[in-house]
Amino acid sequence: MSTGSPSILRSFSPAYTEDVAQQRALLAEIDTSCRGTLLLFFGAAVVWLLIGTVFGLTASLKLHWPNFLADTAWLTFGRVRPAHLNAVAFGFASNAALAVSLWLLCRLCRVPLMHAWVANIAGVAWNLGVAIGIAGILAGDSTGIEWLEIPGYASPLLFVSYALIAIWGVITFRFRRERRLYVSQWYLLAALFCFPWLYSVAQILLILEPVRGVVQAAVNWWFGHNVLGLWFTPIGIAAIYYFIPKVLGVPVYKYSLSLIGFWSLALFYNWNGMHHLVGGPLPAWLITVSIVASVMMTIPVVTVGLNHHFTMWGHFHKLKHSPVLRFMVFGGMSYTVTSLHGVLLSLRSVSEVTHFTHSTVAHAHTGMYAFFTMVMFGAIYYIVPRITQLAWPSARLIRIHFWASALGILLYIVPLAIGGTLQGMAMINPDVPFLAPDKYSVVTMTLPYLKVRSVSGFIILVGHLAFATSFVWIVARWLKAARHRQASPTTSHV
Amino acid sequence: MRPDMSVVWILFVSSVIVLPAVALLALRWALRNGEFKHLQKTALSIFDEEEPVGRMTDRFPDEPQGSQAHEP
Amino acid sequence: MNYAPLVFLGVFLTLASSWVGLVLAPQLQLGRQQEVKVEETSEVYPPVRPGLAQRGMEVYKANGCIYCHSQQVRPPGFGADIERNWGQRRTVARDYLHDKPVMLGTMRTGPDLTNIGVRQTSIQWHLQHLYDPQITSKGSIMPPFRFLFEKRKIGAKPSPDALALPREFAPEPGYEIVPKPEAKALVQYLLSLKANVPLPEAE
Amino acid sequence: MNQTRDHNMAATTGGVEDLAPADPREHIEPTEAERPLSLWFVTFLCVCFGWGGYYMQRYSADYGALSYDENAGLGGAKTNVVKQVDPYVLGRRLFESVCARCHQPDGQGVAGQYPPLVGSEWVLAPGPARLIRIVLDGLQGPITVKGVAYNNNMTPHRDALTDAQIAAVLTYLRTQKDWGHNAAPVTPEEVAAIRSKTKDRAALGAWTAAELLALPEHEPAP
Repeated sequence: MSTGSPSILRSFSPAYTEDVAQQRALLAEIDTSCRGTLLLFFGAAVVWLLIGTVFGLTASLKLHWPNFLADTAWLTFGRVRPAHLNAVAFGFASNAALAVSLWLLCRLCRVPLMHAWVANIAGVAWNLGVAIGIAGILAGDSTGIEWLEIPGYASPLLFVSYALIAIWGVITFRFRRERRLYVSQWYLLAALFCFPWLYSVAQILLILEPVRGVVQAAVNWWFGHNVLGLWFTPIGIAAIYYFIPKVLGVPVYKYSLSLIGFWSLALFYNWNGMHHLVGGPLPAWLITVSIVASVMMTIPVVTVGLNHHFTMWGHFHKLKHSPVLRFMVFGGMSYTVTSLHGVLLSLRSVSEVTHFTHSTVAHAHTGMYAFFTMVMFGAIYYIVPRITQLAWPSARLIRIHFWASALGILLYIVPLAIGGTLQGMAMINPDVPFLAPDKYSVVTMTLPYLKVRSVSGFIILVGHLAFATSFVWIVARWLKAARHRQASPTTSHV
Repeated sequence: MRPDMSVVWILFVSSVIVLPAVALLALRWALRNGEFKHLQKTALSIFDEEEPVGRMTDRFPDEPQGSQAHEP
Repeated sequence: MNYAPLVFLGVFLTLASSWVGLVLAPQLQLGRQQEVKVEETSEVYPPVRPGLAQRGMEVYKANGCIYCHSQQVRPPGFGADIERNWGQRRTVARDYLHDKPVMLGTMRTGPDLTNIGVRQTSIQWHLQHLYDPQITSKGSIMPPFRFLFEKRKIGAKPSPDALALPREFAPEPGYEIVPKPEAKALVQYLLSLKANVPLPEAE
Repeated sequence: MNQTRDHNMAATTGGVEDLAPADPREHIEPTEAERPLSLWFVTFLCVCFGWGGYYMQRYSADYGALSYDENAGLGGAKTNVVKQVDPYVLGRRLFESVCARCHQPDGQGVAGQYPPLVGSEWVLAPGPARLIRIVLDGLQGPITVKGVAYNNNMTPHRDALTDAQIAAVLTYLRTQKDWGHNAAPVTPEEVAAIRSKTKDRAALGAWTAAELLALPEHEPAP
C-alpha cells in the first residue's frame, strides 16, 4: 500500500523533507501500513495477558492455600510471582505499549510506518526474549532483583529489540508531515527515550557489574519506579490525551495545562524511586528527597486529571455508547486515584504502617491494571477496527470484558488496600503475635482479604477470556477477508 | 553533624543551578519562537475531515450509526 | 511545544538529574564503604559468607524468598521491628557490603530474616520448618518446600541426616526424609544472617 | 462550532467504512480561544513548592552519608528510643517471637519433638537456677517433662537475649495467668549472676537433664 517509502539510509540525510510531502497520507493508508506490526504486537500482548493472568491467579491462590501445587520446584510461589510480574509487565503491557505508541506516532505524524519488517523482527525478538526470560525465572535462574528478574541471558535480547523499535518510532517521527507536536507525542517521545537509558543502567549496575551494597537497592528502585513512571505512565497518558478527544470529537480542555502536566511529571516522577525504601538502610536525605518528589507528584496528577475531566465535561452520557470511552475514563480516573494513594503511601508516618504490607500490592495493581491496562484495552478497541477495516464481532463480549475487568479490579484493590492497612497496623503493634493459629495475629487476620483477592482474580480472568475471544474472532474474520481478497483481486478494496 | 560536602555540591550544582538555568533558557527561546502562540490549534491538530470535531468516532458494534446523541 | 529537540533536551535533563541524585550520589557516598573491625573479637564485620552459605543464598534467590521475607530492620520508634525481636538494632548500609544481590525485600508476608541466624540457631528446626511449616508454625501460609528434600527407603540403617518428624508428617515406615544439598545450603545461609554487631552509625 | 458534514452511509459490510471515507479535504481553521491559567491553580503550585523546600531542609540530616535518622541534625528529642514496657508484657512478646516457634504459641509444645511449658515442673521449679541455665546454654539428651520423655536439643540463647530479656520471659512463663502458673518471678540480677558463673559453659556444650538435676534448686546468693 505505502508506495515510495524512503530507504533507511536516506532518512539520515537532513535534506530529505519535501518530496514525500506531496503524497497525501490518508488515515486509512497509515492504518494499513501499521497493520502487520500491530497485529503481531497485539496478538503477543493477548497471549501474555492470558499467561500472566493465570500466573497471577496461581500466586494469589498459593497465598492462602500453601499446599496448592507445592511439590514442583518451578511452580513454587517464589517463582510464579516474578513470572506473573514479568509476563504482564514486559509481556502484555510492553507489547501493547509499543504497538499503541507506534500507531499513535504514525497517526499524529501523518506518515505511514516505513519498513515495517524491521519492527516485526524486533517484535518477535522482544517476545522471544520475554519468553526465554520467564522460562529462566521458572527454572530458578532469577536474578533476585525486583522488576529485573529476567536472567542475564535474555535481557540483552530485550534491550536490542527495544532499541530497534525505539529507532523506528524516531524515524517515523523524523518524517512527520504534521509540524505541530500534539501532547501525546511529547509523552511518547519521552517514554521511547527513557526506557533504554533506564534498562541499560539497571542491567549494567545491577547484573553485569553490581555496585557495592545498598547502592544496588538505590539503583534497583530508581529503575523499578521509573519503569512505571517513565515508560508505562507516559504512554497511558498519551493514549488518554489522544483517545478521549478523538472519540468525543471535542478538543482537550486547556492545552496549556497539558504543558505543565508534562514537565512536572518529567521533573518529579523520576526522583521518587526511594519511597520504596522508607525506613530502610539508606541515608535519610535520599529517602527525604524521594518523599518530597512523591508528594510533588500531586501537581502533574491534578493537572492531567483536571484536563481530562473537563474535556469529558458534559459528555459523560456518551459512556453508554462507546466502549473505548469507558476504558479510557476508567483508566484516567484510576490514574488519579493510584497517584494520590501513592502520595499517601510515601509519607513517613503512613509508610510506617503500610510498608511491607499488601496495601503496596493494591497500589501497584491500581497503577498497572486499573490505569495502564484498562487504557491499553481501550486503545486496542479503537485501533483494531481501523487497521482491519472490520467492526468488533460481538458487543456482548466487549461488555462482559469491561464489567468483568472493572468490577474485578475494584474487588481486588479496595479489600486489599483495607486489608493491607489493617495488616500494617497489626504488624507495628508488638502485642499482636505475628503468627498464632487461633488468636488475632498478623498472618491470620490477612487471610480473608487474600481470599477475596483470589475471587477478584477469577472475575478478571473471565474478562480477559472474553477479550481474547473477541480478538481472535476479529483477526479470523480479517484473515478470511484477506484470503477472499487475494482470491478475487478485481473488487477494489479502499 | 558536618554536612557531607561532596554530595551537597553535586546535588546542589546539578539540580538547583544547571537544571533551572537550562530550563529558563529553553523557556525564553520557546517564548521567542512562538511555541505558545497557537496552543489551541495544536489541540485541534488531531482532528480532520475524516474524523471531524463534534462527531463520535466509536460505538458498540450492535448500535446503528445514528443512534447516539449528536453534538448540538 | 512543537520543537522536538527541546522536548528531548528537557526529558534528557530531568532523567539525568534523577540519575545524578539517586544513582551517582549514593554511589559516591556509600560506594566505597569499608568493613569495620570489631574490637573484642578482632574479626572483620560484615564477614564474607562461607561457601555453603553462599550456595544457600543462590537457593534463597532462585526460589524467590524475598517476595515474602524482608532483610532490613527499621529503627525503634518506627514500626515494631526491634520490639518483635527481628533485630537487636536497625540495619545500615555497612551490613550489606558483601551481598550480591542485596535482598532488602518489600513484603513481610513472613517475618523479617535479617537476624534469623541469632534468633533461631537450630538446624533441625529450620529443616523441619522448610519441609512443612505446619510442623513448627501451625497456621503459617508459607508453602512447604518438600522438593528440597528426598524421600527414600531406609538402607542398612537410617541416615544421620534423616529428619525427625512428628507422626502425622513422617513418611510411611521403611522410608526416611533426607535434605538435599540445596536444603542444607539454604539453612546455612539462614544461619549466616546476623546483624547484631554494634555499629556507631546504627544508634 | 463549525457545521458537521453528514456522510452518505453506503451499505457496508457492517464494517467501519463509514468511519473512514476516502475523500479527504483541507483542514478546518481552529479558533484562537485560549483560557488563561486559573489563579487557585497557581497558588496550589506555590504551596507545593514551598512545602517541598521546607520538608527537604527539615528532614535531610545535612545530607550525611551515615546519617540514617532524619531528625538527627536537629538535636531534637531522639525518636529512636525503645519505649519502656512492664516486664510481663515484654516477656509475653519475647515468648511469642522466640519461644513459641518451638514450644508453640499455646505453650503445649509438639508431641515427641518439643516439650510443653504449661504446667512443666522445670518451669515451675521453686528456684529458677536450672531454668536460667537451660535458656542460657541450651539442653540436649533425654529429659522427662510431665512424665513424657523427650530427646531433642534446645539451642542456647546466651548472646541472643540480654539478662533483662531472659528475666522478663522467664517471669512471664512462671506467672502466666491463663496457664495457672504463679511461681516466683525471676530478676535480671539472678540471670546476670548465673550468666557470669557459667561463663565457660558455652564451650562445653548444652546442659543435660542429669547435670541439671544434680544442681541445687536455689543458687546461694553470690
